[in-house]
Amino acid sequence: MIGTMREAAQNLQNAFVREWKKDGGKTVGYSCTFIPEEIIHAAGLLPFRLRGIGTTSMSIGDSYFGAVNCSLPKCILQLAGQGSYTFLDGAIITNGCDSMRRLEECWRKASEDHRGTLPEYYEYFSVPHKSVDYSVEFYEEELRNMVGTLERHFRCTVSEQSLKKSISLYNKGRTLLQKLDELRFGRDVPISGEDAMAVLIAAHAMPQERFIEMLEGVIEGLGKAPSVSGGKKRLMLMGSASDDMDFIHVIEEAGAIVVADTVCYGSRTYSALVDEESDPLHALSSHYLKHSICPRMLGYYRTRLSYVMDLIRKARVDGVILQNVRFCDLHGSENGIFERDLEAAGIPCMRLEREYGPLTETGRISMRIDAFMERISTHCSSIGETTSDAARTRQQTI
Amino acid sequence: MIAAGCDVGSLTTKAVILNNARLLGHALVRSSFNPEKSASEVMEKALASARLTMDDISLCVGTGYGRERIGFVKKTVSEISCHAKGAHFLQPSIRTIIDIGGQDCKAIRLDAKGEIVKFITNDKCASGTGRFLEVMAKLLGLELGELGRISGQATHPITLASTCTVWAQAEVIMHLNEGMPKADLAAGINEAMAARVAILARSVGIEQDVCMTGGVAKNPGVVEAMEKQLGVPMRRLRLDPQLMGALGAAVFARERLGVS
Amino acid sequence: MKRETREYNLDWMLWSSVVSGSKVMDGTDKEYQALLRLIPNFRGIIDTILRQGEPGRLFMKMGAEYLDDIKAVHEKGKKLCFGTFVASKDLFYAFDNVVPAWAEILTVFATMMMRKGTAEYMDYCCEAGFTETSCSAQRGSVGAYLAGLAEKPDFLVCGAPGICDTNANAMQFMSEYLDIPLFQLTFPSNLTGRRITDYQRKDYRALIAFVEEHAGSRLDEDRLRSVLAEHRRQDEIINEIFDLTRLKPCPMPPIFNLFLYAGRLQSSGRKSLTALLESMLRVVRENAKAGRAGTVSGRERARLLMCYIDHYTTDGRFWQWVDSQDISLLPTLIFTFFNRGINYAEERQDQTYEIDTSTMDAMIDSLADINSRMPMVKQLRGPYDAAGMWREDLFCMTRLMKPDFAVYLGSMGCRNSYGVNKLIQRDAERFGLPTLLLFADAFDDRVASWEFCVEKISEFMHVRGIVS
Amino acid sequence: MYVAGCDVGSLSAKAVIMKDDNIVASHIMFARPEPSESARVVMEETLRKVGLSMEDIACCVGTGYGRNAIPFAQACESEIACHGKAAQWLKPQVRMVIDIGGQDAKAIRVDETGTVVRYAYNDRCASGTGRFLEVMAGAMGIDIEAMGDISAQAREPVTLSNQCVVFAETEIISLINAGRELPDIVGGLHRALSHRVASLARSIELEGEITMTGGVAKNRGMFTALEEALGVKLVRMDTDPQIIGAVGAALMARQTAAGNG
Ligand SMILES: Nc1ncnc2c1ncn2[C@@H]1O[C@H](COP(=O)(O)OP(=O)(O)O)[C@@H](O)[C@H]1O
Ligand SMILES: Nc1ncnc2c1ncn2[C@@H]1O[C@H](COP(=O)(O)OP(=O)(O)O)[C@@H](O)[C@H]1O
Ligand code: SF4
Ligand code: SF4
Ligand code: SF4
Repeated sequence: MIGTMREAAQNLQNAFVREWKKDGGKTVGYSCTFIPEEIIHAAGLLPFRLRGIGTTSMSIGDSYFGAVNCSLPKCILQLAGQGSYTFLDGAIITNGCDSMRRLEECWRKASEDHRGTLPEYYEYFSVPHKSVDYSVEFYEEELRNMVGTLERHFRCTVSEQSLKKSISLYNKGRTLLQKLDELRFGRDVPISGEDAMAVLIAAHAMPQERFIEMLEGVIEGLGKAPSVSGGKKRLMLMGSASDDMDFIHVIEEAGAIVVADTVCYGSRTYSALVDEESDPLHALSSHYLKHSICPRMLGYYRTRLSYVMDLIRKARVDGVILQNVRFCDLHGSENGIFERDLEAAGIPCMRLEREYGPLTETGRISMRIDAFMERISTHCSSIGETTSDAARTRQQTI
Repeated sequence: MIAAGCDVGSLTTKAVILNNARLLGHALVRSSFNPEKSASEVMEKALASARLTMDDISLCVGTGYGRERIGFVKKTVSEISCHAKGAHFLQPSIRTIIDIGGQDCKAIRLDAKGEIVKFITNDKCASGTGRFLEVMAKLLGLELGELGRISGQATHPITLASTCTVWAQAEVIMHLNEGMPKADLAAGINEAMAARVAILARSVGIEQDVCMTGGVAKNPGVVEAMEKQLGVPMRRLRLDPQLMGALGAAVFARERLGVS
Repeated sequence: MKRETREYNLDWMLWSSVVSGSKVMDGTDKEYQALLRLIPNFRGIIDTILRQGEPGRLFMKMGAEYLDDIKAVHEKGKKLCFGTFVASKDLFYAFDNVVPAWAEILTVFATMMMRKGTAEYMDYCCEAGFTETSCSAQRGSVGAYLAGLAEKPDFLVCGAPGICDTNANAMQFMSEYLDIPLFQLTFPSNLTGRRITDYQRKDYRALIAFVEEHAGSRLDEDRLRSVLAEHRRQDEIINEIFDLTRLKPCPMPPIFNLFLYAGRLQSSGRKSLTALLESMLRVVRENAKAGRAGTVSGRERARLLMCYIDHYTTDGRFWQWVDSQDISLLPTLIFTFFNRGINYAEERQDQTYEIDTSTMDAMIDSLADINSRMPMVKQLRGPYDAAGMWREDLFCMTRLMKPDFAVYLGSMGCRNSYGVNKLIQRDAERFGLPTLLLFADAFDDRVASWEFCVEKISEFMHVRGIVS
Repeated sequence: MYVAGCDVGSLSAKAVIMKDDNIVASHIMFARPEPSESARVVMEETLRKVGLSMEDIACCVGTGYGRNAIPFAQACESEIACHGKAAQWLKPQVRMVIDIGGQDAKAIRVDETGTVVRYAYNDRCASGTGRFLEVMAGAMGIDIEAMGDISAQAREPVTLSNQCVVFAETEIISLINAGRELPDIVGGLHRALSHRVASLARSIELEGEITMTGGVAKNRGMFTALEEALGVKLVRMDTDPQIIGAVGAALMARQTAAGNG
C-alpha cells in the first residue's frame, strides 16, 4: 500500500490522476495550503497540490523568474512551460509567499511563448496575512468568489450540503493522519520518515476517498509492523516546503529517523479539524486562517513556537533540522529565531540551506547531517533539561 | 595500540598516526580524482615516516569528502567533528574553530568538554573558501605560502568589489595591470577572505579561545586579517592546522580503541 | 561587526553628520570648502545637495530635524516607533509623543554617508541569524538596531505583509530578537473596490488602537487635522512640480527626486517639508520659464525613468553622474503617492486618495487611503499587470513624461520585483520604452560597484541609440 | 581601403582586417595581462599575415572588455553592438545572436540592418559563461577543444545541481568518483550551461533565426545543446565565431572611414 502511495508521491501524473482523468474527471491544481481543497472537491473536481518534482532544467523557469527567486515556483513554472501540467483543467494561485504569487504572472506570460500550457480555469485569490474577524470575513468572501468562478467555469453547483460533505470527508482524512502521527510519536516507530512523507504527499495528489481507504489499510498494517526506530536519533524537519523523499532518505541514512515535521507538503494541514457545525465557508475561512503554522501569517511567531515545542515533546524529538530553500524569506528568517529559541530550550538544531529540485548535492548535505548526528549523540540532550550549554554560552558570546 | 586518521579532502589528503597522545607520523598529499588512491598513498607516506606498516595500525578512522571510499577504514566521522576533536585534543581551551578548507568553510563552537555546541558551514559560493586564495595566488604568480607572507608588506591594501571568485580574478588582473604592488593585492585578497568568513564565524558566536584550522590557517595574512576582523587573537596550534581533521580522526580511533 | 563600528550609534552618527552638513552652508564659501574637507566620506553627496542652494539647505535642515527627534527621542520623553517606509508618517506626527523612524530612510542616509555604506550592519543581521538573502534596504539599518547601536524602539509598525515578505520578515525578526511589540498592517491584492477599502480602514483602526496603547496617549483630533491639512498643501505643490516635469527639457534638477520622496517619506505633514517643497517649486518654475533643464548645464541629452528605485551607494554618486551626463531624471516610478489631482492619475481618479478633514472618522479613512497607496504598497500588492499595479503605472508615466529609456534597479532581496521584472521589461519594450535591467543592489555596492552600473547604463544608452 | 577591428576579451584577443566586403586576415591569441599589449601583439600578427602595416589601415575600431586600452583604435564600440552587427552582416537572416565568451554571456536581438533592438547579459556570477567550461575541462584534465567531441558520445548526460563554478567542480569530481562516464559528464555540463543561456535568450523573447558567436560557439557540443535547449535549429557561422566581435568592430571601422572620406 505504501508502495502505491510512493508511486503517487513520486510522479506528477500518477496512476490515480490518470484514472480520474480517464473517467472524464477534471483536475484543479493549487499552489498553497491556504486554499481549501474542500471547495474544489465539493465542485466535483480533483484538487491537486502543485509541485515541482523531476525537473532537469530551469531554462523556462529562469527566463521569467529572476535570479533571486526561490526554486520551488521556478520548478513548477518549468514543468508548466514544458507541458507537464497539461493534465490540469484549472489552477489556483494565491499570495502564499512573494515568489509563489509571482508564479501567477510568470505562468500566464510563459503560456504566451509555450502555447497551450495554461489551464483554462486560471485564478488568483488573495489570502489575508492575519487572522482577525475582518480578515476571516474577507477571506470568506474570496472563497465565495472561488465557488462562483468554479461553478461558472465547470458548470457545476457547489451546495452547502456538498461543502459540508467534503468538509467531513477531509476531516476524516485529517483524523487518520493524526492517527499516523501517534504511531510515529511512539517509542517504537513502525514507519520511516521517508515513507511517512510519501503518505503525506499522496494526501494531496489523489482523490481523498481513495486516500482515506488506503491510509486506513496502512495504519492497520503499521499497528502490527515491527519498529524501524531502534537506536536511532529522532529528528524533526522544519522550514521550507519539502516534498523530496530523497532528502529524507539522505537524512535517515545517517542513522536517524524523521518522526515529525512542520513543512509544507508534510504535516502542515491536519493539526486541527474544520468546524462541521457552522456555515461551511465561514468555517473554512476561519480554519485556514487560524490553524496554519506557515510564517506567511506574520506576527504569530509565538503561537508557532508553542505549537512546535508541543510537537517536539509529543514526538520525543532529539534534534531539529531547520532547512530552507535558498531565497525563501519566510522560513529563512524564521529559522533564525527558531534556532535561538529551540537551542535555548535545549533542543539541538541545525540550519541547512538547499535548493528545491532534484537532489544532487547529497555529499554536502550528508556531511552536515553526519556532523549533526555526531553532535546530538554526544550531547545526549533530553527535552526535560532546561538550560543547555547553548543557552548559557549565548550570554557570553560576542 | 596505534591509531590512525585519514582525511580525504577536496584538495588535499592527510593522514596522522598516533600512539596514545604521541604523534608517530603524518603526511599530506594532493587529492587525486580517485579518493581510494589518494588515501592509500598518503597512508603509505605516513606509515613510512613512522616506520610502521599497515598491520601495526589497530584502527583507522576516515573523514573528509571522500571518507566513504577509503578501503582500510572501519569507521567514518564527519570533518566537523574531527576538526573539533583534533583542536580540542591539542588545546583544550579552544571554544571556537574556524576551519577553511579548499571547498568550504566552517565555524564550530565547542563546550569545555570539547563537544560541539553549534556549527555553521558555508555552501553558497566559492568565495570564502581556500580555492579563492589558490586562484588568486596563481594569478599573482605566487606560491600559496607567499600569499600570506607578502601581505605583511602591504601599505595600501586594495578593496575587492566582487564576491565571485571568477570576477574578483578579473578585478585583480586589472589592478595588476595598473602596476599595483603585489603585496597590496595580496593583503586585499586576504582581507576579503577574512571579511567573508568572519560573518560566518560571528553567527556561530565567537567565544575565546579561537583557532583556525584547515589549509588556509597556514596563511598568516588571513589569520591576521581574521584577528583584526573579529577583534580576538587566534590561538596558534602546535601542529600543522591542515592536519587537524586527520588528527581528530586519529583521536576518534584511539578513543574507539578504549585508550583514554 | 568590527569593534570600531560598535563604538558609535548609528542614529547618533547620522544625526551628527546631517546636522553638521546642514550647517556648512551657513558660513562663507571658504568656510564651506574647508568644512567639506573635514567630511571626506560624504563630501560628494553633501556638495551635490547643497549646490542646489536653498532647497538643498532646507533638505538638510529637514533631515537634521528628523534625525534629532530620533536620536534624542527618549531624552525628550517620547516613544520611538520603528517601521518600514510603506507605512505613512502622518498618523505618528499627530501624536505629540511619538517619533517615527523608518528603516529604509536610515539605510539610505547611512548608505550615502558612510565610507563603507552599511555593509557591517547588513552582515550583522546574518550574524544574528537573520537570512542574508533578504532586502538590503532593511538590513542596512536593522542590523544596527539588532546590535543595540541605536535608541531602542518602543514599538514597531510594519506595512509590508502582503506587499513584501522580506520586508515584513525583517520587522518580525527584529520584534522577536529585541522583544518589541509589533503591529502589521496588511493589504489585499487589489487596490480599489468597497471590500478592499473596508478592509484597509478596519485594519488601520486596529493600528491606531495599537499605537495608542503603546504610546500611552490618544490620537489628538486637532493635531491630526493640522497634519493632514499640511499634507494636502504639500500635495498641491507636488502636483505643480510634477506637471512641470513633463516639459522638455525637464526643469527639475535630478536630485530633487530624492528630496521629493525622502521628504514625503520622512516628514509628510510637517512644516519643514512644506518649506522645502515651496522652495523647490520656485526653482523648477524659474527653470521652466527660462526653458532650461534642471541639470547644472541646463541641457537635456536624454530623459531617464528609474522604473523601480534609485541608486544610493558610493556617496550617492548616482545623482551627480546623471546630472553630469545631462540626463534628466523623471520622477522615480515607485515613489509616486497618488494623491487626488496628480497628473499621472488623470484618468484613474479611483486609484487616488483624497484628504477629508471634516470628522475624525473621515480623517482616519483618509489616512487608511493614503497608506494603501504608499510606494510599493500600491504597485506591488497584486499581479504586476492588474489595474493600478506596476505595469499600468509605468505606462501612464511613460505616456505622460516621455522618458527615452527606463532602468530597473532594486535590491537582491527583492523577490517581488525580480519575480516580474523580466516580464515588465518585455512589456515596456513592446510599448516602445527601451528598458535596462541592472543586476545590482541599490544599497549594497558589494553586489556590483557603482562603476559597473555606470558602465552598463552608458553602454545601454549607446547601443540602443538613446544618445549618439 | 583596409579597415581593422580589434577585440580584446577577457580570455582572448582577436583582430580582423577587412578590405571592401572581405575579411583578408584574422588572428586569435590568449590575452596578455596588459590589454594594450594584447591589442598590439594581436594586431601585429594579423598585419603580418597580409604583409601590411598599421599605416595601411584607414580606421580601426576596438571592442571587448579591454577596448578602452587599445592604443591604435580610433573609436570603441561595445561588444553587443559588434556581435550583433557582424552576425547579421554575415548571415542576413539572423535576428538573434547568442554570444558566449569567457567572462559573460549575452543574448542580442538585431533588426534587418544589424542594429541592436534588445539585449540581455548574464547576472554577476561566472557560472553562465565560457569560463565555466574551462574550469570544468581543467578539473577533468581534458582539452577545451575536445569537449565537443567527447560530449557527442554521451548517452545519459548527468544533471548538475550546482551553479557555482567552483562547487560544480566538486560535483564533477564526485561524479567521476561515482564512476560516471566522461562523455555523460561533459554532456551534462553542456546541458547545464545551455539551459542557463537559453533562459537568458528567452527572457528577451526568441525571434527569427538565431546564431551563436563567441569562443564557446566553437564547441559543437554546446552548439547542439543550445539547439536542444531552445528547441530550434541555429544558424551556423562559416566564419570562426570567436572573431565575430572583431569583425563587427571592423565593420564599424568601415562605416567610420566611409563617413570620414
Ligand atoms: N602552505 C600554505 N600556505 C597557505 N595556504 C595554504 C597552504 N597550503 C594550503 N593552503 C590553503 O588551504 C587550502 C586547502 O585546505 P585543506 O584543508 O587541505 O582543504 P580540504 O580539506 O578541502 O582538502 C587551499 O585551498 C589553500 O588555500
Ligand atoms: N577551440 C575551442 N573549442 C571550444 N571552446 C573554445 C575554444 N576556444 C575557446 N573556447 C571557449 O571560449 C571561451 C572564450 O571565448 P572568447 O569569446 O574568446 O571570450 P572573450 O571574448 O571573453 O575573451 C573559453 O572560455 C572557452 O570556453
Ligand atoms: S510555505 Fe506557506 S505560503 Fe508557502 S506554499 Fe506553504 S503554506 Fe503556502
Ligand atoms: S525593494 Fe523589494 S524586497 Fe525591498 S522592500 Fe521593496 S519590494 Fe521588498
Ligand atoms: S559568484 Fe562565482 S564563486 Fe560565487 S557562485 Fe557564482 S561562480 Fe561561484
